[in-house]
Amino acid sequence: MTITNPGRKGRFGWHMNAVGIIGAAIILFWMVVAIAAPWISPYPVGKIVDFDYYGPMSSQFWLGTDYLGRDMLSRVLMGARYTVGISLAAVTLACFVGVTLGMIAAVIGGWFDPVLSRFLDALNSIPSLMFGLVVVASVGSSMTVLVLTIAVLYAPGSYRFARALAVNVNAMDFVTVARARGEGTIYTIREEIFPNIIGPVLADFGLRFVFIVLLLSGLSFLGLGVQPPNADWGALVRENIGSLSFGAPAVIVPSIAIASLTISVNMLIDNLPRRIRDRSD
Amino acid sequence: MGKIIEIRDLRVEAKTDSGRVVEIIKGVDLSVADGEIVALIGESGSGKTTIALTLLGHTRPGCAITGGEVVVAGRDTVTMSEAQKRALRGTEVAYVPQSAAAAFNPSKTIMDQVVEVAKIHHLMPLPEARKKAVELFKALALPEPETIGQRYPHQVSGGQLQRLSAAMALIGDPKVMVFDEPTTALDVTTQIEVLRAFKSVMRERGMAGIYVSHDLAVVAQIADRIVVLKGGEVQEVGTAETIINQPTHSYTKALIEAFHPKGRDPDARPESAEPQPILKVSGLTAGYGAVGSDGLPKFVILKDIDLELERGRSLGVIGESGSGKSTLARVIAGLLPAAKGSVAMDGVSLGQRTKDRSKEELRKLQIVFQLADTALNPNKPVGAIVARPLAFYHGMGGREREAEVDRLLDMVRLPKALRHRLPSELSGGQKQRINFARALAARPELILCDEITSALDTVVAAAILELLDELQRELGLTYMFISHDLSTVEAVCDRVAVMYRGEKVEEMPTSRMQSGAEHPYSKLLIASVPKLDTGWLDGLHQNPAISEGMNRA
Amino acid sequence: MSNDNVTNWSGRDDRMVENAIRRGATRRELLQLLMASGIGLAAGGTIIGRATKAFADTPKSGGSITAAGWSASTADTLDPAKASLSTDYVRCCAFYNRLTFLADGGELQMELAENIETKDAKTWKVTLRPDVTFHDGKTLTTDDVIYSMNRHKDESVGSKAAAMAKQMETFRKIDDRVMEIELSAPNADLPIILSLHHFMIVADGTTDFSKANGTGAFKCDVFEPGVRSVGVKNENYWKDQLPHLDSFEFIAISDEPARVNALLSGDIALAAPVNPRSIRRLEGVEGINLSKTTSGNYTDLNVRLDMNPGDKAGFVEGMKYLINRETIKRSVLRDLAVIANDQPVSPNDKYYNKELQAKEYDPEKAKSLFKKAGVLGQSIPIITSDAASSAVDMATVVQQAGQEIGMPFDVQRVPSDGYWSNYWLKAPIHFGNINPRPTPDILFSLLYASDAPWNESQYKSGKFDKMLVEARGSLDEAKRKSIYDEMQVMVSNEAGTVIPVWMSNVDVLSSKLKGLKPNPLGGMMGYAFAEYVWLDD
Amino acid sequence: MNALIARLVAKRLGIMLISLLIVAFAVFFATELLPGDVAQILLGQSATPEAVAGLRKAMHLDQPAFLRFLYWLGGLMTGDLGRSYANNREVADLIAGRLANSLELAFVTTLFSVPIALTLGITAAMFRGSTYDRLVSVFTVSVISIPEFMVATLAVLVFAVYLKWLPALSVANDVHGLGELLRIYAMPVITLSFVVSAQMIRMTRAAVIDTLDTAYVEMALLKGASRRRIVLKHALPNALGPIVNAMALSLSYLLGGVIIVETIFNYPGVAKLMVDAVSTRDLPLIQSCAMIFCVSYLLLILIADLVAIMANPRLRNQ
Repeated sequence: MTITNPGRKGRFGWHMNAVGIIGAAIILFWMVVAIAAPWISPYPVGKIVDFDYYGPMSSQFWLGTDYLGRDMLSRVLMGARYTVGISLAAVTLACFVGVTLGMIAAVIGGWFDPVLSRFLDALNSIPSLMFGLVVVASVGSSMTVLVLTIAVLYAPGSYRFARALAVNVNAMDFVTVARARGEGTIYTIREEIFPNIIGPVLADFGLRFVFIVLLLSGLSFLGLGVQPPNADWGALVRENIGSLSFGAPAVIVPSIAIASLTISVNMLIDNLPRRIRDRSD
Repeated sequence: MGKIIEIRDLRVEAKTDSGRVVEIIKGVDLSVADGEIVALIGESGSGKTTIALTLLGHTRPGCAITGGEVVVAGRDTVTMSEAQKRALRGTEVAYVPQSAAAAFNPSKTIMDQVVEVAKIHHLMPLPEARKKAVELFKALALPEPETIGQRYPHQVSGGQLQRLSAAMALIGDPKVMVFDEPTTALDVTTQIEVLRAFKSVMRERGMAGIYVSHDLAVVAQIADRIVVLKGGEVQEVGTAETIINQPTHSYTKALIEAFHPKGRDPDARPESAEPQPILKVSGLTAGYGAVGSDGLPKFVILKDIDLELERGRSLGVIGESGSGKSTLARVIAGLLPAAKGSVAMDGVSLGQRTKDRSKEELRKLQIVFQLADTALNPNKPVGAIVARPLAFYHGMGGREREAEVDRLLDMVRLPKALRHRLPSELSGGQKQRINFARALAARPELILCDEITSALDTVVAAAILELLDELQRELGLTYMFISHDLSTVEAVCDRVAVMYRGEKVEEMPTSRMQSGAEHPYSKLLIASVPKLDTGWLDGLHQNPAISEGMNRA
Repeated sequence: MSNDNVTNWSGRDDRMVENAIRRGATRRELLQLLMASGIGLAAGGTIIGRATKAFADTPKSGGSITAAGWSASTADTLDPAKASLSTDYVRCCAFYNRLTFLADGGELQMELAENIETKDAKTWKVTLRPDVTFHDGKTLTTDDVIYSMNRHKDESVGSKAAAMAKQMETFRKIDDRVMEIELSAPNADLPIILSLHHFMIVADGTTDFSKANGTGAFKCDVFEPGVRSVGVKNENYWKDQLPHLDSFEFIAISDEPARVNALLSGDIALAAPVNPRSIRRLEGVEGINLSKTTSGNYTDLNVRLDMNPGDKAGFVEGMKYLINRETIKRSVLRDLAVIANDQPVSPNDKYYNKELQAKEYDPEKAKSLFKKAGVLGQSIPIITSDAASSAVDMATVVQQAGQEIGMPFDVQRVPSDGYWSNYWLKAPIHFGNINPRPTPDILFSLLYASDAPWNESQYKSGKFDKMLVEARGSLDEAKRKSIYDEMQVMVSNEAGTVIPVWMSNVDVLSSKLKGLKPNPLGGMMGYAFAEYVWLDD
Repeated sequence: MNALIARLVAKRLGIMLISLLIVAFAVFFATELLPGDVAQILLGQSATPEAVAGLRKAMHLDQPAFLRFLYWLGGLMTGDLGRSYANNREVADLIAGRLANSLELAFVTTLFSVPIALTLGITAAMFRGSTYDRLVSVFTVSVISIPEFMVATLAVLVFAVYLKWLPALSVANDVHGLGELLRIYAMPVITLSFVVSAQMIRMTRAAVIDTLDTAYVEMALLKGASRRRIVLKHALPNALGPIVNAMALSLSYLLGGVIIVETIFNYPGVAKLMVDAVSTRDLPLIQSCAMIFCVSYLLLILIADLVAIMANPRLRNQ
């Protein structure tokens, strides 16, 4: 039974529950941190400020110090730039490419669809960390390389997802009507398909973002990543992991930072407003 | 005679997606005597299914009973515990669902599902249950009753499944049967068999039943009493006879009114000025799948179709599901290339696909789809939807386009204010009007209407048909009207073509439909449409068209 | 052996040694060849006495241990000629023997050779020990030695020591126990060269190295490249009472915390080496000892004098003032280091110039020097890599100091993989890592002479070259000392190499493991621990 | 039925071959791009140019890349994976032991994680919206959100270093008895299970919930079936397709994706072998490892499809 619900708030279905709001708030917090980091960091990120290492939390160093005696607070704040920035850039690129190709494949069909699908499937079968290792071994590690590599790794998944959605939408009568009207592929994709898959695509974007944050920390763990003295959170965990046994904040804090970001993205996705979550309702 | 069912002041609330609580059943009273069949009739959203489900102590997710009682065989299902409800279901009250195709688990055999009630409630040993099931299959006139149970749901037809679902309900010897629109999804010819089977079984066993439907004619055949519902409230109660012949409530009257089409006087139209037909389909063969060596696709849906359509006239294309009538529309619209044959408009042969046709050709021929829900992009406001063809075909922009959108909305009798709404905020009838307005925006000459009223409630559909009729007169449009519903076709078409298994078996003027059909399938199809007459079903066996047609099928 | 007529070690030979062991991987794992430096043993906070105590303990026979190095790969080999990683050396030392070896304190001792003699340092007579048998029962003869040596000269073998073996022109068999080696030119250090791990003796005719057939203390039981090697006691070993262990397993754990964890959990008895920053976890832990060796090993920051910005007067000097040696020593190396003064001769060397002070950290002076060079404020790239140990952290220390005076260095960390061939010596500013050399002559001819193969900063000085030749030819100890003193000053002030500290090597072991003595050849007792250690309950 | 499956398998195998070819081609030329010459790396810097040239010739490195690719492909067709550049041993020999280790680990992890994931996913779906469901979802979200090296390192610290219950390294040699086997595999298996099960739990729950929303499940409810029966007999068989697919995707991670776990527990599997091969530019080995990952991925997907077909009578009886 359908219940039509007038009223603008209900109409757009933007209502979100508390968990979703908390998730969004934490994400927003890290975004702000990423942008504001250079201005709010108490110390330069590479400066050795304490002769002790793996220092505890103190009024001077709120989050303790790392293995060289650098201020962890500053390093985590700056790390947000890299973790959030690289992941965001990579996921945006991956999803843009994947979704565009996915929609094109769904709409055009013919030989283009199976050929592209097979090719991307094959690409998908290469383990991502391996691929990262080979790339970094051959061209070195820089922000651009990381972003591109990760985007290449995640575009096939995004493609697969978007294609499946687009195939469903493509079968809808309004797309048929557009086709009968004589509309071109670009119009069909942009105006008829895309608005109807944007919700799930956004959710997928978020999930992929989480995977990329984790992949990035995995790559950092294996020694690839941003240039010193900067470090993304994964690299912070790695370089300080020796202090895990005595629970120094140097390793705990970046771990919590990673977890807080990924968990809140998950929280947000799981509690997205209905309007975004539903495919096309 | 005791009352097997007593519903008193039932109230049900539902929570909308945005969290708002709406009362959808507003204090309904209802009773069913032993051995009586009561029909709940009303349009979608009237609460008929919700009421029926409370008899089984069930509410759909998001709904909750907030007041009243539902006494079935002396016990109130509202206050029952989960375990008590489980014990009730299948044994005291059984349910026959709307779409048996969906209600059968695709991964289990039919027999497993039919005897499941016996298994769950430990009513009898399994072999005995199977034996009983086979007897029920026989009673319900199912073919191969001994072996049909071994099949999987997808291996039997829709009508058979619907009867099998009745068997599934009857196996526990319930005191009450709840039928939830059990024949809505079926073709008319199939509907008859199912209705007959239901009726005879119910009569034989003297069971009480609730029959939920939106179709008054169907209900008239099977129900003793009819309850008319609207907006969660009872509008009128009476015997089937009274409701049909002497409705008192205005809504009931409208329902019955909608059932009697005004009929169409072919001579009221001006004679076609042009000798040339606007659309000429010749030798059309089409289908899906890979094209074989013979130049034919793997699955041939249309075989050698010839059609002509005169300007300003309407042609109805009727047939049951799978007859190929929708495919015909798609081929004409250029959405599916034909394997053989041609489609010509105004004497000019049209390209196979939309991309082979000129914008002008595309503009002149518009198609309107069955489900307005899927035919409108849910993410675009109405104004944008209607405006697109204006921009696309006529290059209109700015204020001119706005004004034209307003004019089109007005033309389909919708308020201008609607232009900012999204499709999901409109009612079914409104959506279908927008759907039509979009086609009109192209300023077409020929509109292909593919089952455009099938998903609508009777009253709403009647209004749409009226609108189409008016527009045709005003704008001189030509319609090709595809439908499985004969009364719809009768209402708006001048001629009617009957499709059967991909072939056009007959074409005739609408006025001759009832009497002049010659092909046995046409006869069967026409005779199978239920009449608003309580004796229609019982009198059917005397109708030669039915028996002859049945034998053929 | 006649040690009295030792000729000067030629820089060319040393270059070959170094070249032989220098490959694309991290320096830390490489053999610390011919080290002449101070050795210390630190353990569990209480320290020092343990080494001597170890001597006092009576070895016990039996038991088996697992030890872990830090790197293994599918390129692991049982072929001594191809040995390149610490794991290879450990295996070679356990399964084979050399003619000679360097014992604790750098003292040369005979192993398979009973005696090595020469009159002119050109023709050498080698007498083998009698009654040495291979694992397969065959008796050791000069044929085996000649075969082993000739393999290095066979290009298809791909020996790492090929260049060094080249000077051994001919091998003459006198009888089964006596042979002669004829060099192309006199070299008094042949016995030291023969102690290289690559010159392990294999049986005549061996071509299949999937199993090891040597004369060593252990027989090879399992060999899985990149995974593990297991040796079982050679009951017929020719050395008395050795080995003590019944068997040993050697694996590699490349992940530093994992290596430390494995030691702490008791999975392994010896982990080598560990990073200074892990020391805090290990210090004071019951049952864990640390073995520390401070040597002439250093990581240096190289500024090429022939390229921008090193060619600008004042830039290099500025860098030398900008590098905070104290911070590097304390924060980066956790005091497992000694402050150095920008020249390669270690404080333990008798030629070390004690007068030459390391430059103090003085950012203001650096700033004015950079200003003078006209580079202040320019973003200058510094190439660093994990390939040179602690180079990345040192780079960040320099970068930070630069930032504070408005000198934005662009630190670029590049992969370890291929660092030595692609960046080292080539980039305008980069890091290097140099292992100890026994004499200033070698160090200078290898690293600072105008034609030095590894002239890291492209330092060119005619005066310096002349002084080098003069010192090499001089027998006057005092004069040599004064020349070397001056050369150290020249390198310290003029060359583009910034040498901040001397670094220590730390092995960690279970306190149950006894008999591990520091060895100048490197950690894990010069990779030969398996033969000498024992388990004490 | 058998004809259908045979046709599907044949089709998939064909696709697999094409995919393998694409991957082989991509990997070959990606490796070509790696800086550093194999011969040079093998011989070290002291190598004379003649020696390098000789070795290059011996290894066919002097021939055009495409020709070498064809050689390698030809070898593959005849079942010859070639010889490792790094140590001149048969690639097949090198891989065999490592692959066995990897498969063992993957197998034990599968045995452990699949039942747990299924149980948690199904029960969470059964009690949708309950506290239990929320707990499971919090658990899966946390597990998805924590990097696996954290899980692994913490596990080592707790179980090996402090409690000393389990070994810090997982060396699968000389295993005596089931107890020891369990001890050795415990930590890597737990770590990997964390990683792979979260996604499986989510997908299982979603798939079951999808089928719980169908008309036939409502029908079962209206027949008086218990919740248990509804989920196990009606929902689950129909959710099997997507569940198995999700499992295949998760499990495909267990061969190539476990590099971090292999590193931390020093477990000698194929992933580490491939990393080694990359650093030594050991092309035949890299290629073969890539092939193995690709084949295992495609095989898992194939199996998933077959299971989905077997579970669905509509497909099965077509």
